[in-house]
Amino acid sequence: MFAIKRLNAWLGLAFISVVSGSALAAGQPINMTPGVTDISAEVYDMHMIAFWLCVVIAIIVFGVMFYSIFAHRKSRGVTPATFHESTTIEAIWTIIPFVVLIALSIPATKTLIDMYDTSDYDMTVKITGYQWLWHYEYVEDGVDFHSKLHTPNSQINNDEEKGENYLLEVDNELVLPVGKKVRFLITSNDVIHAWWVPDLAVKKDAVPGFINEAWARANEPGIYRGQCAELCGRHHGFMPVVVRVVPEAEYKQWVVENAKPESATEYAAISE
Amino acid sequence: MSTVAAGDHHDHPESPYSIKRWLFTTNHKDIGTLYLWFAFIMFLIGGVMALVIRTELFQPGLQFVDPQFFNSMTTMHAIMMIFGVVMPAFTGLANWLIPMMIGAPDMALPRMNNWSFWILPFAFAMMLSTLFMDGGGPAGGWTLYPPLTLQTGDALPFVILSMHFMGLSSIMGAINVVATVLNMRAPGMTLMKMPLFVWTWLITAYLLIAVMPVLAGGITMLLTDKYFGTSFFNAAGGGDPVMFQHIFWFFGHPEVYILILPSFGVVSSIIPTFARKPLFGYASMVYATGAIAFLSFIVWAHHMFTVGMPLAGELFFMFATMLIAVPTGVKIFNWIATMWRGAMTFETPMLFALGFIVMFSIGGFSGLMLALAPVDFQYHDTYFVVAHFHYVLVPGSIFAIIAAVYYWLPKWCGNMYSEGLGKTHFWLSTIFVNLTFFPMHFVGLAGMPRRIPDYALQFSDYNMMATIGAFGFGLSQLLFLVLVIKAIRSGNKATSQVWEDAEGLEWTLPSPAPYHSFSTPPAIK
Amino acid sequence: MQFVVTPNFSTSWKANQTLIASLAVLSFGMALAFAAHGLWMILPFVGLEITALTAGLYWCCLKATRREVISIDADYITVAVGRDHVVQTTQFQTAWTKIVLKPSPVAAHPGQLVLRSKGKELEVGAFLSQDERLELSTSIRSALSNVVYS
Amino acid sequence: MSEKTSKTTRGAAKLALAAVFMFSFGYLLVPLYDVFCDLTGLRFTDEEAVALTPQELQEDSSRLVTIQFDVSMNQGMSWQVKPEMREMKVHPGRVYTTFYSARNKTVDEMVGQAVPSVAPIAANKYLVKTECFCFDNQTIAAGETVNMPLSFMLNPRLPPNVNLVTLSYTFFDITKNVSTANQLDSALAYK
Repeated sequence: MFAIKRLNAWLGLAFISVVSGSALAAGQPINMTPGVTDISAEVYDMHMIAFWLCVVIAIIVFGVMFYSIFAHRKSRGVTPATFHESTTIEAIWTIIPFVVLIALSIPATKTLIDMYDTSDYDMTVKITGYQWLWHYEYVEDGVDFHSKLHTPNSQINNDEEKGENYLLEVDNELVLPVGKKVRFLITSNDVIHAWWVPDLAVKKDAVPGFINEAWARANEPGIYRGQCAELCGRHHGFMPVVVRVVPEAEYKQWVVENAKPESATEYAAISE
Repeated sequence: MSTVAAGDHHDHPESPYSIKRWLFTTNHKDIGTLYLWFAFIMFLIGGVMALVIRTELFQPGLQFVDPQFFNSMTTMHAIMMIFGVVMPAFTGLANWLIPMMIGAPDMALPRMNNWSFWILPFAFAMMLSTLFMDGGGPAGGWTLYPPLTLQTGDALPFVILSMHFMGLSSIMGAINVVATVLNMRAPGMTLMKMPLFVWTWLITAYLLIAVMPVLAGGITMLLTDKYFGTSFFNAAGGGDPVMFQHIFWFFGHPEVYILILPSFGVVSSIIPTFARKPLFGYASMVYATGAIAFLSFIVWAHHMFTVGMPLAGELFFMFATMLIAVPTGVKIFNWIATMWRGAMTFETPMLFALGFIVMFSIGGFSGLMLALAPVDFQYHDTYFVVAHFHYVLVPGSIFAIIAAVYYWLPKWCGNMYSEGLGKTHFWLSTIFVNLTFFPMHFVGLAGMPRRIPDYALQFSDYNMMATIGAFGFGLSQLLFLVLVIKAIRSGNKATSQVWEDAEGLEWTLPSPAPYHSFSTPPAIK
Repeated sequence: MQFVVTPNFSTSWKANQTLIASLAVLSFGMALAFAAHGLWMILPFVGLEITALTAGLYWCCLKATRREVISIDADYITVAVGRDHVVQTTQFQTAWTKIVLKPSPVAAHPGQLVLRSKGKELEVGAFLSQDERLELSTSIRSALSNVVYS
Repeated sequence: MSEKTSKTTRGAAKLALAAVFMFSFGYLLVPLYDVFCDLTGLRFTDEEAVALTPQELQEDSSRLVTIQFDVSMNQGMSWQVKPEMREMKVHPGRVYTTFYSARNKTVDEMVGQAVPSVAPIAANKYLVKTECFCFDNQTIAAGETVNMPLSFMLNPRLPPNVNLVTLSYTFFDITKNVSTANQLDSALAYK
């Protein structure tokens, strides 16, 4: 009996160290990216506000609870009180959360309205999800291509050392000009997929027979990686999205190199 | 006209341990026991599936299973845990406790009670058998979104039929609870005097009856779309695949409250006992439960923020979802106010109830974050969501069920469990459950989608942690099994009161509780 | 001497009807809304379910209004069983009748309370709890012992 | 004993009756719903919802909205379809006509069904198609090219912040469904 008691005390300690330790142990990313668009920065800020709000509430609520656990335990010889309701205090802790929620929903509403505003765009890219790759079509610039996983099978099957961008690399990257408002039209050829690039804060479902809209304006050149975010079958985990944002001149050059002559360009994405 | 066995719930079992007793029993305690053991067995099977998932995710790269089988495991794990573990476990608790708590001799519809249990093993046998079929088991996620689900092979009709059976079973259980609570309360047991467990279950039963036909209709339409040429969810014929998601989540969101409301009832019973103080704000607890149930009907589309809804829709569902935090907060505050200035002791049920409050709140916090539609675009379908719903379901519902078992076990079997082992079980479970699910917040925020068998290298450390935690949590539950069996077979005899100062009619019965419980004081003139 | 034995019934059929109505309005409302979008297949399931709920609650109420009236006089013990009207009557000669509390074959299982006369048995108060059964048996026994035979 | 048996039979009959009743009630709900709709007029489709009053037909020549035409092929659909024009600038309240051309590249006759979708979602109910190849399925012989007309109008009530509307068609291959349906029809017609 004594041994079990001691064991339990140790387990309690271990719990605390595991929780605090696990957050610090690994040097890998543990938070959302602020991204490279104005919207993604707003989203990140809102995420952090919500997070810290939760932390503050947690400290207050659990603080009271743990104080109570410490101070009002029977082994200290306390006699229990008998109160069991108080309309005032119950009204207070109904109203305060309500007010906090309203405060939280105001910036959220503002950002959401911005996300839905696709007007004044500079260019359109139509994205079509396939099992299991993406097809991109630059509507105005007449470029279109498929983009699929470029990681070799030998890496996936552990026969070879995994590369730095394991599972997040594609054969043809989506090239976009920096600072331009790009409108995405998203649909699917077969099942539902979702096109997601965390750095652009864009995630939208690709639904067969329906067209969805989203937009992004990247502020910095760079390579931004994402993945399909809706279960779409066997290789759902193997259809990454890679976006390369380049200066406008470089983008124009890229279009010239990759545009197909008008006669060969079909507006329709032709399924293979 | 010799003997007349008038009450139909009065079949006398031939012998206490025959198989016939368990097959034909109409006694609420037997059926409660069957439900609880069934739930535990399913918990082990569903747990093994979770371990298959975690094993594959231990390291990046494909190591053990085929991606299709992996998807099948995620799908089945969810269905098993929801319909096979949490719901039957709560129905089992309802069977055991509701009659004892309201002073009824048995459930109102004892024969239906028997059917509603015995449907389950068949339903799950059918579900599991699909793993051996051509094309494998269902692999489109438990949400069954078309068109992906329609790519399932021969398994589809079997899966849908088995889900119909699960739904049928829970509807029958719910009708039984409603009938019992409404009609069989002892004199003086008014609605506002019922223990909160009974209240939460009554509301849960109401939700179940309201939404189960929606699921039934939805999955039947999937079936006709695949085999009978209808186009409910097929755009080519004028249908809309997104409508299935609306149907599914119209069922699915109330369903998640079905999975948590009875836990609120359990915790509301345990905290006052070990704080030696009456529950704070009984009435507001009842109203909060009602409010949560009501809100659960108008928030479903928050599961589908990325699907492409009109702006007004997104805003409506965002506000409605955030509102849920208010009644949920009221509940947490009430529990803490119950503890405040009490005289607390920390027996195992109390530890699990305290663990519930803290960790369920963590799940609630991430839920509040998920409610913010623009931010949800970043969270949706990532491990952040996985962390969120596991926090409310594992250290939420499952901890509450375990707490309930510890709390009422002495009443059920007449023996005390080993307190030391119980506490060990608590600490091991708590450590490992956090080790499993806390890192999932990190990988989710860092960009790891859910339902993938392989992942990029920056997610590897936390996945490894989660896998270790999952194995630890799974093994800790075997300790629970040992402990329960030990308590049933031996252990110190429990008094009828069991816990000092526990309130409720069930504690006035002897331990173990007699086969038919209670007084329905008759009108004898 | 008369005993009216009845099960406990905590609500009324009316209250049950209210609950059914509230669920029916909710469920049919939802199903109709879906049907308006062409997804009519939820409707039949709602119909089936509300029917089942009604049937279950109705049966419960029926069962709960059952009555057993045990009348004892110097010549006969009459047990009348029924709901609104008597469905079944059994008579025993008072002088030859005993009230017996039979123990259950299974531990912790309630026994049966029977009136036994010349090898005939009739169970009464099957829906009672063990405590009440005991109480009823004591009352009947004392009633029987107080009978003044003519 | 015989009394008991007849009682059991009657009980079983009652149960069977109840089951029949439940089933037929459930089954009847669907036609009953139709009656309900006819009586209350509550059922509406998208077309009816935006039925135009004569006043709305007034052209709003002060406003120009860009309409973008797009097309996708669903799984297994191997037609080559393209809109005549990628985009048009239109005045709300006026009917415009354009067409899509479709070529069946295969060696078999195929039946296709075009399904329209509009972005942004808010514009969906304001885009009125007066004539569209999506109203019916389209049969195209092997190797043939056909021009499919489309007449549409934007409802002048289109929210003022919408100045770009994308009309996207997805083509589905329904050859198989149609032939199955035809077979069924002819099989039934014989009887």
